[in-house]
Amino acid sequence: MSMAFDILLALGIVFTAGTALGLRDRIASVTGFVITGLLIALSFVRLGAPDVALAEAAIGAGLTGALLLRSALRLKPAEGSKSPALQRFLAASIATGLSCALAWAVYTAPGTALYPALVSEGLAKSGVDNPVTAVLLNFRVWDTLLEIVVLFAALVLVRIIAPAVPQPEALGELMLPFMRVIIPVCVFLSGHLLWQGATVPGGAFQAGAMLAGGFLVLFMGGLALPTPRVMAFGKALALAGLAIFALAALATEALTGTLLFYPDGDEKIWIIAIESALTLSIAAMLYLLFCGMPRRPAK
Amino acid sequence: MSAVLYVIGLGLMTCGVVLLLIAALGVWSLPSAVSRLHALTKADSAGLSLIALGAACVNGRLDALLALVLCAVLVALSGATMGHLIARSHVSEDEPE
Amino acid sequence: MTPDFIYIFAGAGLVGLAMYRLATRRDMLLRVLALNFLAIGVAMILQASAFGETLTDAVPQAFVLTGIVVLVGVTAALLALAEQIDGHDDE
Amino acid sequence: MMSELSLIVLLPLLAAVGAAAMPRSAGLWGLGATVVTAALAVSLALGLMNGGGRMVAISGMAAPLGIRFVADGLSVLMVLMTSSVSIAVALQASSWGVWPNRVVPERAASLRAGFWPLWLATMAAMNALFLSGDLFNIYVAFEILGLTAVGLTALSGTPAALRASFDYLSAGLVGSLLLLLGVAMAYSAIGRVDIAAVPVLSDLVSGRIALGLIVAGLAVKAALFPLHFWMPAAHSSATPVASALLSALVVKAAIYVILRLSIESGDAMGSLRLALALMGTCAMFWGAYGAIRATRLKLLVAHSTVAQVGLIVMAIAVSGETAQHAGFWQAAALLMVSHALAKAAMFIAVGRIAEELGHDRISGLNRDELRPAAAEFAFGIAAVSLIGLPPTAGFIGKWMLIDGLIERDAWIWVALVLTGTAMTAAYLSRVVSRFLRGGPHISARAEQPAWRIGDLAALGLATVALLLGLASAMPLALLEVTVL
Repeated sequence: MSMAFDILLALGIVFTAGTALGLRDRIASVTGFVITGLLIALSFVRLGAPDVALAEAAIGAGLTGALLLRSALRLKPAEGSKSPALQRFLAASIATGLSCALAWAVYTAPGTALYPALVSEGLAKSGVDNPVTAVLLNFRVWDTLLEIVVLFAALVLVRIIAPAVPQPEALGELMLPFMRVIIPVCVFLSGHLLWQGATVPGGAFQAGAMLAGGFLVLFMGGLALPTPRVMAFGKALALAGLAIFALAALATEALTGTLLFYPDGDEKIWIIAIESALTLSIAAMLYLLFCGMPRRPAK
Repeated sequence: MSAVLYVIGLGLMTCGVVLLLIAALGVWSLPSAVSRLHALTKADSAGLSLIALGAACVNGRLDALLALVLCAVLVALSGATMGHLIARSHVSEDEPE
Repeated sequence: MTPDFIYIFAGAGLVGLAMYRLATRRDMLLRVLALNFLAIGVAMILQASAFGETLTDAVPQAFVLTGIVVLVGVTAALLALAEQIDGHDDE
Repeated sequence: MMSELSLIVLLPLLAAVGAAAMPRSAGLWGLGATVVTAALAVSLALGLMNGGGRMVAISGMAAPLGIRFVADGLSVLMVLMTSSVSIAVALQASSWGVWPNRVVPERAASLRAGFWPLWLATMAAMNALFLSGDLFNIYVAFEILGLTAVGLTALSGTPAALRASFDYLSAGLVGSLLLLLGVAMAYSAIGRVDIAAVPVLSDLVSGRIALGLIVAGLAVKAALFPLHFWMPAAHSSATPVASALLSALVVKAAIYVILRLSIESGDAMGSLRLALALMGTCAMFWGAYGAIRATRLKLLVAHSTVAQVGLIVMAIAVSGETAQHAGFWQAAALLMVSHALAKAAMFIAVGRIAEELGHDRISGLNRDELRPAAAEFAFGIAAVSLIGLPPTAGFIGKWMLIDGLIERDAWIWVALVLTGTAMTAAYLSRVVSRFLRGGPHISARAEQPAWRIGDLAALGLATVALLLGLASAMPLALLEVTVL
């Protein structure tokens, strides 16, 4: 019975993706993208990866959708005429050929599972019970450090290009009571997600994305407008996360002799400390990526 | 006891799904934007709360119940507010200047 | 047929759709959208190939999570560039 | 206590955060971090010469699951190449003002505030990439490089630069996703993604598909022939300092990974090698054709990068370890280093010439009322090194390449390498001949352009490229060092 659900979900994903890419109206295609993102998050749950489903829903569908919507309203629709029929037919046949070859290649790959044994063996002394958090923040924490550098590089790039700051128009008087309920719940849930990341699905990225969502609601409601003070605070918070992570890495090498090898016994303290710093800095980075970093901040 | 709870849960969830179907039909067929919003907000608040309550009954554990109730309340709240905001932007557009 | 094969085909379908749209449309927003679909299609393939009856392998989950966070950074940069390019056109 | 391996990546990273936090003193952060990183690179190389290759497991995790720093001869030579080019570029970039309290024109201040965080993050990412022994880690380092390189291109802010950066970022993203797809295929084929598993990977069919996808992604990022469409526009519209970094260093990261995969996979990748060799050859001809037709100096140098990338990738593809002959991949590594030094010197020199003349049209190069400046002299030496005339390191690289090919009596490839060299000489002599304007008609009152830091940087790099040929025993000895 569950296979019928999977087939239906897979067809739904491909169908909404096709419509999202095919529509002329930009807002509709961005909405199609968000819906596909949420369906893909559901498929990750079916594939037994709840952490990734949380991240895909919060970041992949939520924040990327907000970014796309902001730009869809401001970009001029290109007067792109339909490309010639022959080119479209050629592109379609090559694309279907490649994707079928890809599906066949992955389908026939032997797929020997090597990592689960290693992860479960190292899980005991990794300080956390959730294997994904153990991999992200202990076994392969070097990847996570470089990933935060990617967000830092994106931030510096957006600061150089300095696109115009989005101006939220007044949303009426209902926003204030709505924010009064949503913002505290959002902060509470983000902290809960961060803390439970050690044992059950959750963690720094999902919590950071939820906090960034809260900041965006404040921004829409007109409370967190990018004034110079807010931007300075946001930039300091964003840079502090990466600085703390790099200094913690050097500190672990000073204490234990190998880079990012947490001193025995208090791995959990190190991981929770790094994760909370990351949550705040990821939230600030995603807020700044949404609002752009103006050289001449909005009055 | 848990069998009765299970049946009630299933019943609630089917009602919720039926309500969602009707709302989807409404969104598809109703002409103007505001009337479509009417259908949408019903789906959000009523349909989803029924499904959440049904799932809570089927599941039976207390912490799952709390999480599902919180989820239903949040979706209902944001659904109503978004419906209001979209209606506000449509009304200001359609008003003859 | 365990669920992972179904989602491998869905992921490959997304990759195909994205490549088709990248090849045929020059509008910047749609190219960013197609790149996002391409990335999330690859993420689905990676996640589906990590599916196991008993437990899903944790390491590819970390890979996909890193890929999603990297993707939002690159998308924000692409959109900032697109807005600045459009902004210059009318000056 | 603190091994150079982790410091050489984390120090530029912390300096990048510092430079982003304090834009006014970004110059100080940048110069300090560049010098310290160069010192660390030299001490790492010396440690390697007498101590042998080193392998450090990060966060104490064993091979397949954990990531390892693999510091063998090739990666340390690449780190040395990066730090030597970075010193020259830091000198040139310090012309935008270093001391925080000195008032600097608004444009130079914004260039300085933008350049240093990007450049330090690029240096950290390149060092992390060269030293990393894990394919997914290399993918994340490539994402950083993609973003910072686009930042460097968009630094000049002109509409052409912005459009070129958008195409560069989307092409870079497609390349990275092909790389990620290759990593996903490698995972589904053998369940592990570290570079040590490449020999196992190259025996399986799906393993070969994975390697093919990875090399395809790298070809996009290295601007190899059919996939190079985004590169000339990006490299010619960026500021001279930025295009020096883009052409000399950022492109090298992708070529390094292709070289690493070719060494690890031995001769199992026959068909892929042939495809790479053909793409390299077409790149040589296409780049030379573009360079000969170029009207602007920057476009000529950018097209010459396409040609040189083609030559190096062809050298890598042809020089793999075949069963009966030991591989002569050292020639390709030496060609990479000499191209990096010469191309960076050339782009800095072009920047200086454009400053002096006010334009960079090739036709208007030989104006009468200007004596040849030091920058043109540096351009000449860099051209000699790029063509590969003795005694430059380029000559040693090409000599080893042709010697190995003759030993394997692959005469077609010898002919192709020689024609490539001839074409390089053709399009570079177009420019150098205009510099040597000949004595009599320079007017009496022609004044000598003043010396700038940029001339020093360009001359320094060009002479290092020249002297590296004479002292080529050192890099070759370094290349022999492998991890035991």
